[in-house]
Amino acid sequence: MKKLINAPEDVLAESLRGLALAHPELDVDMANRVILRRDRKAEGKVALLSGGGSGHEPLHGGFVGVGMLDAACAGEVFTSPTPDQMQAATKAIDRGAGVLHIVKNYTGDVMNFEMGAELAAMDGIEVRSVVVDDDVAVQDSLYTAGRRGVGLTVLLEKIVGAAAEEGQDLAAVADLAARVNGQGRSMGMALTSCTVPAAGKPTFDLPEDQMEIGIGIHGEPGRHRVPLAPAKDIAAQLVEPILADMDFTGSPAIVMVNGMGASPLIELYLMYGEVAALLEKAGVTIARNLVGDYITSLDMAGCSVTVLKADDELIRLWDAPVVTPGLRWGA
Amino acid sequence: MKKLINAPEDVLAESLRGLALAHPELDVDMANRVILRRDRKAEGKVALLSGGGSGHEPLHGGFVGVGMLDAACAGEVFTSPTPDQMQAATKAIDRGAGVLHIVKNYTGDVMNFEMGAELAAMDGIEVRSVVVDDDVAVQDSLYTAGRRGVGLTVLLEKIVGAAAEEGQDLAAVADLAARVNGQGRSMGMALTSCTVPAAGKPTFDLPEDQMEIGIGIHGEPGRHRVPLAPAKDIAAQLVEPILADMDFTGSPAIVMVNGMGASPLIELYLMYGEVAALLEKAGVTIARNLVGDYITSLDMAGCSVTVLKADDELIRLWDAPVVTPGLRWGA
Amino acid sequence: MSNTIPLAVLVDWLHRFRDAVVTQRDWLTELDSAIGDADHGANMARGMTAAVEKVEQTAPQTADELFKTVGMTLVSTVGGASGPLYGTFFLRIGATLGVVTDVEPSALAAGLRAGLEGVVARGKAEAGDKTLFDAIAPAIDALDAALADGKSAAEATAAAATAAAAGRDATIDLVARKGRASYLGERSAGHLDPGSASATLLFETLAAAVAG
Amino acid sequence: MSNTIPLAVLVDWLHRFRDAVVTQRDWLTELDSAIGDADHGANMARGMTAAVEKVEQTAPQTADELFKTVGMTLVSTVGGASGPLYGTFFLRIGATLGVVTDVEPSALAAGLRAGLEGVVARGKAEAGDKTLFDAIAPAIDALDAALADGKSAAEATAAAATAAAAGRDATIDLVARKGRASYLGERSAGHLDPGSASATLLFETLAAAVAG
Ligand SMILES: Nc1ncnc2c1ncn2[C@@H]1O[C@H](COP(=O)(O)OP(=O)(O)O)[C@@H](O)[C@H]1O
Ligand SMILES: Nc1ncnc2c1ncn2[C@@H]1O[C@H](COP(=O)(O)OP(=O)(O)O)[C@@H](O)[C@H]1O
Ligand SMILES: [Mg+2]
Ligand SMILES: [Mg+2]
Ligand SMILES: [Mg+2]
Ligand SMILES: [Mg+2]
Repeated sequence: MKKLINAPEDVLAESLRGLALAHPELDVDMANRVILRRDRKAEGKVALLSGGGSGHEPLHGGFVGVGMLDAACAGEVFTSPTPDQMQAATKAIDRGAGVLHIVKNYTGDVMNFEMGAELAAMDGIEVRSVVVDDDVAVQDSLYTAGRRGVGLTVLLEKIVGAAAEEGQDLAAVADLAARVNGQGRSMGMALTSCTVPAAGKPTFDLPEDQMEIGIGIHGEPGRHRVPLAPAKDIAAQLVEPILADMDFTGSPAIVMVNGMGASPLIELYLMYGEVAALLEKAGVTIARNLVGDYITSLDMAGCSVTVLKADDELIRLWDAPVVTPGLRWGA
Repeated sequence: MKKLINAPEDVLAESLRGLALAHPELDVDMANRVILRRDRKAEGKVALLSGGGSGHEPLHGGFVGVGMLDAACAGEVFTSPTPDQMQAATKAIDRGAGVLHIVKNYTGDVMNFEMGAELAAMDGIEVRSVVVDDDVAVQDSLYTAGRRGVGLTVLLEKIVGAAAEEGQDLAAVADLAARVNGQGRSMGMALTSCTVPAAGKPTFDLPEDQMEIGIGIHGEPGRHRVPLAPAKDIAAQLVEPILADMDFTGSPAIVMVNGMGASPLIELYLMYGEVAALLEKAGVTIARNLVGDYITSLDMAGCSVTVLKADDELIRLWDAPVVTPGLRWGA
Repeated sequence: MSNTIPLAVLVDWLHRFRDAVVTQRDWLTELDSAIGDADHGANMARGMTAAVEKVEQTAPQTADELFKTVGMTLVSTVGGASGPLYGTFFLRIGATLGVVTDVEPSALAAGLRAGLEGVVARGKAEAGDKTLFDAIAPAIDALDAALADGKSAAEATAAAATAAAAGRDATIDLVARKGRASYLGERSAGHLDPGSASATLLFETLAAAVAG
Repeated sequence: MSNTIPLAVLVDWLHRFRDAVVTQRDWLTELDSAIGDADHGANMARGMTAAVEKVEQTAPQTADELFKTVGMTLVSTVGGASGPLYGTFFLRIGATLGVVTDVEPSALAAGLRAGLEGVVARGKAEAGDKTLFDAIAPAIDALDAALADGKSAAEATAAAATAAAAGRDATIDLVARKGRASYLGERSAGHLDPGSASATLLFETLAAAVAG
């Protein structure tokens, strides 16, 4: 295992230390592993909390700041944070207008956030939750854990963060979150496995001539292992299931080509060219885009595509100022 | 070779296509492989041109925009662009106040930019050049090619870009560039080799238990191959030669911990924690920082450290607004 | 020979379970690498190490305190799916056993049953979903049956351990419908469920502790 | 037997050089991987392919046009260190030969010497710096000596090729002082310089073209 780390068990704490040193505009509660804005929101504003296992940076801690999250709870690598972290964070950011929990749909995240919300409710704080489940690689069914929450989380945190910043109330913010979740889809692929520090070796073996299609963000193997293919074909294998799942024509779309952590920008831009061409051919109008590492899977090489069916209102919220380590514009 | 590409010979053109699609605020001249601002500078303002081999993204194309570069020439992967690219770019961005060429110190880059400047001079454009040579891994000597230009290039393009944006004249801008170059030092290391697409296999073999110290940004082997070490030791091996080369105490410093392309942010923040601790112990006051992938070496895992001795003026220029795909704040 | 289980044995159980997940940490993680995210060993080792430490610090004097301490510590140190599930499991055991120091085997069985119900309430798992349910449920069924047959606590917990292991091994052929492995669909078949493996350690160490 | 070299032979030389760098592309890149950045093969193949294409399109009728076309194309398609160096080399050859169609061997030698001076003007390389200078300089010395000895063009260019190869091989032991390999310091010793390898191909193909 080749990593810029000391002991595997210290990765999270030491990375948070660096984040805190690098970003004085953030307030990192090292005991609770919660990243907060140093300048808290004004009284009466809805606060946004997200969080999840670590290893997906900049998600979520890198999206704390004006126009996006008020706090993020950092779990161990690929392990949901715990209810008491969520309770502490919820308490710290509540400004009397309630808190929205943004949860990615994984059994662990959902259960821990549920317990965290219960604890926060006992503290007298109104909590609403949205569970993001945008990954079309996973068959949705009442009898399973459902679809995973992946790339759409980034877009949702940005858009809903803008709504909360401009003073929309908890019901409106929660409804908006549910709406965004309903209108976005993602699909990911891996060229290589990632290596969980505590495990010390790659989660799966992937031969030189193979790739995994339909991976999530936790180094879990994908739905299919297929022969390595040119970027053009990879783009098709990601875009087609997204378009098959939802109709994205007739509205402006926000599109993200996201790197899994070890794929360089030169490749991500190349992929964006392929993805944009396919979407255009399918009649999808791209209004806004993101290309880069936004929701990663440690040191995995690969990428994911997210498409969100937007409208004037969502585009307006997308364009609103955001000042976070991971996403910044307009201020 | 596992990459998100089609044919190796098309990587550059196809990546530029994606960049152009992703950033409508940029104007990508596909024939000349020049990335320009869509909204050109006002008449009478000094223009900034940089460029170099590709594979270092976001450098340089990702630093084209308000407050930074006016244009960047993209060469083939790890190969300097050609004089006619520089001539075309220089011509396109000159607003009658002259053009500063920002060149990284590599034989190829220096020679091509020299020829490019000669051609631009024949077009009647006043050109000044700064050759960045900040890499302390390389012994400086009159008889050699001298030190490489690495991480400081990013900081220099930001600071000098701000000066050009606020209307300083060519002499002032060129002097500032020389001053910044004189006050910054860098050192890099690799956990893995990168793979040049056209070569199809890693440039060097690096066993699981070894790392290279003193690498540049072209996948060239480093000065020393040493046993793999914890982040704390790696930080010391990067910081010590920098501090040995220059005294950074007594002035505010701008520090960058830069990823080589395949090292995830969780590790870079961890490294920043180690680097900041070492610098603080040595009496260096960090005023500003950057942590992330800014000048990469394709899919190499590893990082570099850059320290720039600043002052109030340089900090003011650093804080000035910048709007580029790779660096953005204040607007 | 009294059949009641003294608090010290329950404490010993927790120590043994801690030792087991620490010792089997790499194996649990390897199982989780195949169909999950390669952290189950780290999660269980971190959680049980913290739980036993907390027990040593606070030295609980009753069964409800003991299991509440373990459950709360797991909830607050593990995260992931196993944190709330194992946490709830122990919290419910504590609540069911109440303020006692010696535990009747039938009371322990009732506590474990309540723990399982807590797991189901949290995670909605059913038999055959390829989760820790598939080891715990048959283990408790076997425990109940053995006690109903008049078997000793040692015999009954040994039977529970055997049933847990059988349930664990039966997860190999299953296609997961809950937890991370469900994302793999058909590809999840052919692999042992990591949670059922740690749950089997739970019953094996219970039997060992009771046997002394 | 006339000793002058017709333009067609010079064109043939460039074709042969193109073929050689395309065929030896992987080898040149491998040499550059060891002490450089793994692109010398790609650079030379891209440049000479474009240069020969341009020559075929424009069909230059004089030596100065021919070499100017090649030099300009190399400068504008190669980049890196080799683009300006080989580009300048050919541009100077063209300027020195002038508007001729048949070239005297001594004129060719003078042209090559001027090309080398251009390389030195651009890159400041000296003997022993471990660059393409270390193949080109001895080759031209050998060419001059052979012609002074009254050798034929074929014999003299063959001697030049042999000297280039010897110069190339002698770069192995050198510690680089110019170009990328210089960053490696002592670690650059023990490896053949890629530029001296392509330069040797240049003289080997010249000899082959002249020999017919
Ligand atoms: N809904 C559920 N009900 C019961 N057990 C579950 C459920 N989801 C997952 N599990 C169990 O949790 C185990 C995984 O635990 P762990 O790896 O620690 O958490 P995570 O899946 O969050 O990484 C699985 O092997 C499975 O036995
Ligand atoms: N200053 C110089 N003078 C002469 N030749 C040089 C000089 N610098 C480099 N070279 C030659 O260029 C070769 C490398 O060419 P190439 O790999 O195409 O360019 P780059 O080094 O820019 O990647 C070296 O092997 C060396 O022979
Ligand atoms: Mg997990
Ligand atoms: Mg090169
Ligand atoms: Mg797991
Ligand atoms: Mg090279």
